[in-house]
Amino acid sequence: MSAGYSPDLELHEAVRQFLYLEARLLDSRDWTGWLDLFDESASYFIPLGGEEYDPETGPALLYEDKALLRLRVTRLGHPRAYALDPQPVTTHAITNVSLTRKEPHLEVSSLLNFHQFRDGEELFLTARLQHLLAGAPGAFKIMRKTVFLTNAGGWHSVMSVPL
Amino acid sequence: MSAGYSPDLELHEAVRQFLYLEARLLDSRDWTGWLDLFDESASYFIPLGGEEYDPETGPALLYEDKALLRLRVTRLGHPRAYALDPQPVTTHAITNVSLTRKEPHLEVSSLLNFHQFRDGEELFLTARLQHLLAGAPGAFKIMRKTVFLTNAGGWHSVMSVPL
Amino acid sequence: MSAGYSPDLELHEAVRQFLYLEARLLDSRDWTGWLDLFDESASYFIPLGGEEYDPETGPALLYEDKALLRLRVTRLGHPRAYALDPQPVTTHAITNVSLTRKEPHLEVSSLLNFHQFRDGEELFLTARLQHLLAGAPGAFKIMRKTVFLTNAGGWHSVMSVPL
Amino acid sequence: MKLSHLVKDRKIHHRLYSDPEIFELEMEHIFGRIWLFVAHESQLPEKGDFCLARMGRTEVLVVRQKDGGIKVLKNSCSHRGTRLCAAPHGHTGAFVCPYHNWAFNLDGSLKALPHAQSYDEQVCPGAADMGLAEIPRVAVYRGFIFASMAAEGPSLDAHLGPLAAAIDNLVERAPNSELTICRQKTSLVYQGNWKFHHENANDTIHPSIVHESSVNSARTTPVDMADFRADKGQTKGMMLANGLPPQDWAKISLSGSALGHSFMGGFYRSGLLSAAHEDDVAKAYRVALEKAKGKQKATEILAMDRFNNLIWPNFNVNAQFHQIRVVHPLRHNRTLVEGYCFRLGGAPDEMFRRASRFLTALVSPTSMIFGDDMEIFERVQKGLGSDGIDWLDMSRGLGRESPDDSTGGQMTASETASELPIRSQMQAWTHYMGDLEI
Amino acid sequence: MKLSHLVKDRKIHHRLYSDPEIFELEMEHIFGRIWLFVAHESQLPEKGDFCLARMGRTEVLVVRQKDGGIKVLKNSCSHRGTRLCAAPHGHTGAFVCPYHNWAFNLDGSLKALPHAQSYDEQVCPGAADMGLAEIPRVAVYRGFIFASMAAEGPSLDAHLGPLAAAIDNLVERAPNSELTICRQKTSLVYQGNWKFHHENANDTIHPSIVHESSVNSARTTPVDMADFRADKGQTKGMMLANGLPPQDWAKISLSGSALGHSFMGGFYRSGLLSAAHEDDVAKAYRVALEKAKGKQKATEILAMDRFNNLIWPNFNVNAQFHQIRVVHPLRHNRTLVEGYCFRLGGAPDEMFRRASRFLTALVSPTSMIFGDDMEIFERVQKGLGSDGIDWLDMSRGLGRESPDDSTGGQMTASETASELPIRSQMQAWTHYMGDLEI
Amino acid sequence: MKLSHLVKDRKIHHRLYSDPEIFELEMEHIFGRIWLFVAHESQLPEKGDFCLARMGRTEVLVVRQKDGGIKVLKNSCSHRGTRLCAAPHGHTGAFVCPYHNWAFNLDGSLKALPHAQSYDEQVCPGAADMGLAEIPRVAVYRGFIFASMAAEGPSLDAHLGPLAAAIDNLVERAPNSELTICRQKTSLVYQGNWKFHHENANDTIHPSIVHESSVNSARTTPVDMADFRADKGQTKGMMLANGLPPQDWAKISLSGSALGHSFMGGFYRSGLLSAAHEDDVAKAYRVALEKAKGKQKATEILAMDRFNNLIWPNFNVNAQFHQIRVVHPLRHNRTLVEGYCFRLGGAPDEMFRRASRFLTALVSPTSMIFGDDMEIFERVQKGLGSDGIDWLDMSRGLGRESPDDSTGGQMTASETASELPIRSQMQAWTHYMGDLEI
Ligand code: FES
Ligand code: FES
Ligand code: FES
Ligand SMILES: [Fe+3]
Ligand SMILES: [Fe+3]
Ligand SMILES: [Fe+3]
Repeated sequence: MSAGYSPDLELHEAVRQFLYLEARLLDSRDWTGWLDLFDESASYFIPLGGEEYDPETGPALLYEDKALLRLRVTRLGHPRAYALDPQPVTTHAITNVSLTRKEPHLEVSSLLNFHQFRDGEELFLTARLQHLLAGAPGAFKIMRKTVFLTNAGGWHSVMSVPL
Repeated sequence: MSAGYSPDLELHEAVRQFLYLEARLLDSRDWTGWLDLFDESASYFIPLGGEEYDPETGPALLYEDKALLRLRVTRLGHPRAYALDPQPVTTHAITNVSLTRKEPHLEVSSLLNFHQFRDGEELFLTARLQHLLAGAPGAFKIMRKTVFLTNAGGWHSVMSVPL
Repeated sequence: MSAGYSPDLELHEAVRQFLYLEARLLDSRDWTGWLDLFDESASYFIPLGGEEYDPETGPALLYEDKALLRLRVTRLGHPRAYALDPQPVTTHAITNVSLTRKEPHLEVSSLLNFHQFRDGEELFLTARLQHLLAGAPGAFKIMRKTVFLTNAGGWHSVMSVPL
Repeated sequence: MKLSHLVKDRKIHHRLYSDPEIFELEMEHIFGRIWLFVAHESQLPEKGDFCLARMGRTEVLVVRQKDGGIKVLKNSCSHRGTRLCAAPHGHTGAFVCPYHNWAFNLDGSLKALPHAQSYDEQVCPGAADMGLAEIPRVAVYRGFIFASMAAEGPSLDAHLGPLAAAIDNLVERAPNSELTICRQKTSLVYQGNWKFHHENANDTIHPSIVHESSVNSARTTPVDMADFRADKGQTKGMMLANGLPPQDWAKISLSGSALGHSFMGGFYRSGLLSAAHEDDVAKAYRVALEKAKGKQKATEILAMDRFNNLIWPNFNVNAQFHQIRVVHPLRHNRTLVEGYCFRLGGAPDEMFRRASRFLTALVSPTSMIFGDDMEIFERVQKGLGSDGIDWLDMSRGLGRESPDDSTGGQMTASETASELPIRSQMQAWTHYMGDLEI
Repeated sequence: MKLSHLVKDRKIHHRLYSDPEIFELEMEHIFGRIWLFVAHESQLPEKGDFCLARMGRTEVLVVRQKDGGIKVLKNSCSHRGTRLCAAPHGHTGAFVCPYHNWAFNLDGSLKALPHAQSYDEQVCPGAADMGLAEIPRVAVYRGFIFASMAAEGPSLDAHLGPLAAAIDNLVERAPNSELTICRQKTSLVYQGNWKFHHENANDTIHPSIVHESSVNSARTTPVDMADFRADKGQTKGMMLANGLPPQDWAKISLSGSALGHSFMGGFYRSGLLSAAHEDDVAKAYRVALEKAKGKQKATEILAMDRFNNLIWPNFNVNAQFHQIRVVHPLRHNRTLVEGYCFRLGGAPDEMFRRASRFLTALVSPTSMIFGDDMEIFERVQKGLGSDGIDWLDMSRGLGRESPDDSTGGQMTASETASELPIRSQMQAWTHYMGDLEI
Repeated sequence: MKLSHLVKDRKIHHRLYSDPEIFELEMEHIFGRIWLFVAHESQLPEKGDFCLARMGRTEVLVVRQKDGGIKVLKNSCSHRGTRLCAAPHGHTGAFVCPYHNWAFNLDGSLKALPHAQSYDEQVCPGAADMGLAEIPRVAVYRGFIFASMAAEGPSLDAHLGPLAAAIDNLVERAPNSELTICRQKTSLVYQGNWKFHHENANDTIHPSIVHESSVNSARTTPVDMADFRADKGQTKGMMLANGLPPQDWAKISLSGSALGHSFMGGFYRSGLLSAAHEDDVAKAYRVALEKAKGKQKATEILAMDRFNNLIWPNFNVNAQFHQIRVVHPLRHNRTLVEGYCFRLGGAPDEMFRRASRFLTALVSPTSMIFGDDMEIFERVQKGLGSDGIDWLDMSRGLGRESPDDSTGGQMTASETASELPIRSQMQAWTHYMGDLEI
């Protein structure tokens, strides 16, 4: 039945496992492990509002290069980062992973169901994620990550843990 | 270790990608693209209440053939469909995809975690989906889709976006 | 592109399908079918509070061997188990499945998004699951299952359906 | 201030919709007194059959008695108040409380209790005051069961008045005059006041505006009529029907009474659902009806062409399409609408399929039609907010009413796309609420 | 109306459970006055140790002082009210506010503040009124720390009365008379009034009914006793125990006092947990106890066979199985139940494992037993609704009480499966609340 | 009791933050009377342009009129109150209600309605009282549109007083004196009282404490300055700036007025954002400004080094970095903070990028800085609870004020890290609220 259709199964699995690894690093609060997944030239963008726009042309929920992410990661682990005390417990559930080749890179689309519990309060967010990956299976690096929040155009409470 | 167990990996991947495609079409509000996934003889059924029954024997949350879906899709894109103004932003997260051959078709079971944001209000629904697929990987058509909502027996607010 | 990286694709698929099977048995209230997935020496543990600890050293949300699970399963099907009347309808959505060999077993990490509807009330829980599996694809048995609830350190309402 | 000051000839104060305190008073003085539909007899064919129902915010059991009668009992154990039944319907010889096994007879009296020897004579089987609380008045009109929490008040017949004809017509549409309600019901919640539903249901201006998207979609989508396998084009017909031109909408007659009831004339002018149209199924049905009732009577029955028959405060009979709706207030800004359809005894099966499809297409949460009404109700509630506007206007067609001959002058009629039905509802509201102080 | 009108000899008005206004008064006049358990000394072994606790809806810090004493302080900075600590427990030399670094000594007095030079003399280290608010009364009974928000009132000893014996027994069950509380606690929330918990805990009619599903499952599931590796069959024994026949339940003695306290006799008649049964572990433990306390004393200690010792309004001591529960009112229809277990100093480790398994099996949100109690509490709250029944009945066994000799007549006893414990609770409730007007 | 009793010289009663009833009064007597910022003119360049805005809890339309003027109208149809627009902004010739197509002119007057012939003369195009409710007073100060729900009261100029200079400075920073607001705004909700925002914004003690984690992260993370490609190190500079030593924070001047307004001096002492620092972009911008305004004027403009200019009750102008914030009360314990940035007409594009990055880094829900302020606000609300402390202290620097020369003595200044701004806010609060009874 499958004749004539041959997805690169190993690549699909490798990409899935890479996204699961990223999720696991975040959920286990291994912030520097997470940072290491990003290429030195990477950018991380969470657009604001419901419309699409270039991050260079307006404010964002978050728009950072790796240098800024380094600062962010230091703070995430800082003992006096109040918004992380008590520590949030999270799950980053990744689904709907699909790939498009954008030579020499790989564009990966997926969905995120994010759940956080902290100090008695829950936060549930969903988003479509877009990862631009470089490198080969087992050695992927994130070139660009964009998080299209479902409620990007709504009101937000503080979001401490990266999505 | 895997000896003696050989799932058709390509078929599994193809089916997953097909369901992700359906989800993506809905989330990007490509209503006609979504409609095209359905066979001309397809039916789409969302049962009401907690018990199983034949859609021909009672009312439903939704029970439509492709002709009715055509009308529905036109309205989804109509500028004066109030329930879609402002437009809902959604994620259809698909998990637990598993297959059973029902020659000549394929019966696919999956779970849906649906999240919607619209005009400041959120809606979270889950369901078990059952797709009956015809055709080969890369060219599947939906013959029948049934959405078993977790809260089928409860109260519902308006559900504008197909599940 | 996938050179140098060769996950055991069939094993991954087999494990995923096994977890989906477990989920489906729970969601269809086939309690004894679910029980049969556990090895005779299995344990099932849901830790309490935010910290890690050995189940032998303190109370838990749940800590049972197969004998106790047998009692539990009988009660789950008992007509006078009030907390299951009316019956809960659930989805156990499994994502982020990844494997580590712990010879002779397989350690599987995954995420659970659990949704329950019962008598007009909804319950949404997430957790990281850890399964220790024995046996070969198609014939896995659960040796140990641990459920790390995201809100393990919070307040809980009654949890009737196994996670 | 007296509440009557909040309703004028042509204006309604926004607090009737936005004030939780007024809502509490409505629950007590309207839903706590008036006749409310609780069940249809076909839900309780046998002795010991019961089903749950809502009266305002109170949950009750509707129970078929041993003598064939019906009682309505609060669903709360007389020992400690425990909710007795959670299942929506069932059959039993007694209601047994899950907490301490107190058992109650079908009539609500205490039947048995464990450790009875530990009680004095005030608590024993049959003891006065130890049974389930009984709703004081229950009456059945042609299979439709109504109950009232008030021990005294107008009879059900007096309350239904000329609207009884709508129920009559629904019943008589069954060749053997027997209706069976279908258990699958729709349950739609909107974030708005309960009164919006009835105010909208007989508002003949809104359909061509609010439903423009479905009218237009039905008009413009090229679908071969033969392709509508599931419903033979019925849904398309329903969508199209709302698109009547303004001058035709203005001709749809509207009638209202001081009791708050109202109805509108039918507006399905073509297609499967129009009274004029007759396909094979409709014909087979008509023949069955004529056979059962005689040709002249059958013709009269089928000739009654009305859409929503609104029985105040929360019941809606659509006799022609074998549907009812019940509107349950939940909070001042939250309402549940339940929709049911009926099987007509002696009619072709296909007639029931049509009623099922009708309910699905119109009142389901996924409805392409009702979804827009719901959205409007929520926009009205949002727009009213706490101080959006002071007074709502209901003056359309004011002063152009005339006695409604079809009801022997018991109602007032209008053919001017009038807000007469709303004014009728407000008249009833004032009757029940006007003298209260706030 | 005086609240005393809502409680009669044999009846309780539903508003005690369904009225938010009465709940507010309870928070002020019961939880704002009475002695409440806040912590066990083993949570605070060292100077500077502290833990969070709840008194009604107020969050407090329980702090081991430099002099070894204990103070209870509100967890709110005196500058702008900022919540000081979020961690459930910790060790510190001072409490430092996260907002402006005001530092407070362990006794709550202001220790230091930045930019002190910008303040006048009213705000400076040690200034009166600038420290953390101190709960006026704290008292420790054999390691159990209680606090009262009222500056005056009966002493803790007077409040505990004969129930002190339950705490004594729990302490003495440790061969070295030292208890260590286990940090892992269960936290179970139900959608019902807080009073349901204590009303149910010593209700000897409900177990065989409410817990039928677990009794029956334990009885009928064929499991070899040797297969219970995790708990040696303890949980199965607990499940079976509720299935005593009615005549045996009726023989379980019940005692209640005007202070609201009550206890019931043990009902574990066989299996691992029964007082009669002694396996290797129980034997090793008995030997250790006899060695530490002497044979006669040890026998007396082990002979005290009581299940729930309910200290009104919200504390429960199960001495025999080394458990306590604390019941926290959250809203009139929402309650938190915390469950803890203890390690007995000088006893075999296995004894603690048993206490852990006991807590897991009984009070966890997944409990096969307590889950059904919780479901019942929620059904009671739903059934009461706003008007399910007017009065709840508590007359079972009324008039059959006699003085309880085991407490030297300080309490009243009954052996008739009586609702005496509930009547005791209502007596105390009326004492604290009866004179208030509503 | 008069509300003035809840505010003393040095103390604020906790009910100002924890009491929903006081919140309702604030909505009526502060947000229902005072001038509130609703939009910037650049949002409405053309006739028929409109945008949504909030005034307290009321949703309004800000509309550019045909004559170029601006009106503010309630977003609620005059027929039944339906919310007219849901889109945040748009362009139209008329507002058409979705329910019955009543159309309203840009000035709110009724333009047309269907079935007009069914109405009497009281309801017709142009009829008095049938238009959209108009907010009685609207005034524009240099492009900033303010509105007041009170028909009478001080003029906008009188209200802004010396704070007008902050708006002036923001406008004049554009070489061509034209500002364009950016549509992408941040919308951050915290679970705390609205007053916390302004009380915190000019509190010069908190930054080095609350923001220690970001100060410290910026200090210790080894990143090459050249690696900050996205913002050239601006965010790092912002993070570092809060880490000024206490003695330097004490020197930051603070000014407050009886109207509730206040501002603080700038505190960016080094790096990209400091007034002293000038890189290529800043230089190109300065040159453009000098070219447009002359060298001396440009120097004066750039020399105004202030951070938060707080216009009571809910507006914040950060002229130097081209930002504003609007604080919207939602409930007594819930607040929305909107953040906007501006494009300076005639300045290099890169200046807008910097303003965008500034907003992203400071006021976004993911902000490494503001996230800690928000967390503090929520801890204050939690700590206050219902009875955490009775009185909040605001006495820091009390009695050390002097007239503020920079405002010609219209304001009072302090250089002692004073809580003067909070006392100013409370002075204004008492002015609006003090005479009310509770
Ligand atoms: S509450 Fe119903 S029997 Fe006791
Ligand atoms: S609020 Fe605690 S130090 Fe200021
Ligand atoms: S409500 Fe606006 S036109 Fe009727
Ligand atoms: Fe409609
Ligand atoms: Fe129990
Ligand atoms: Fe700050």
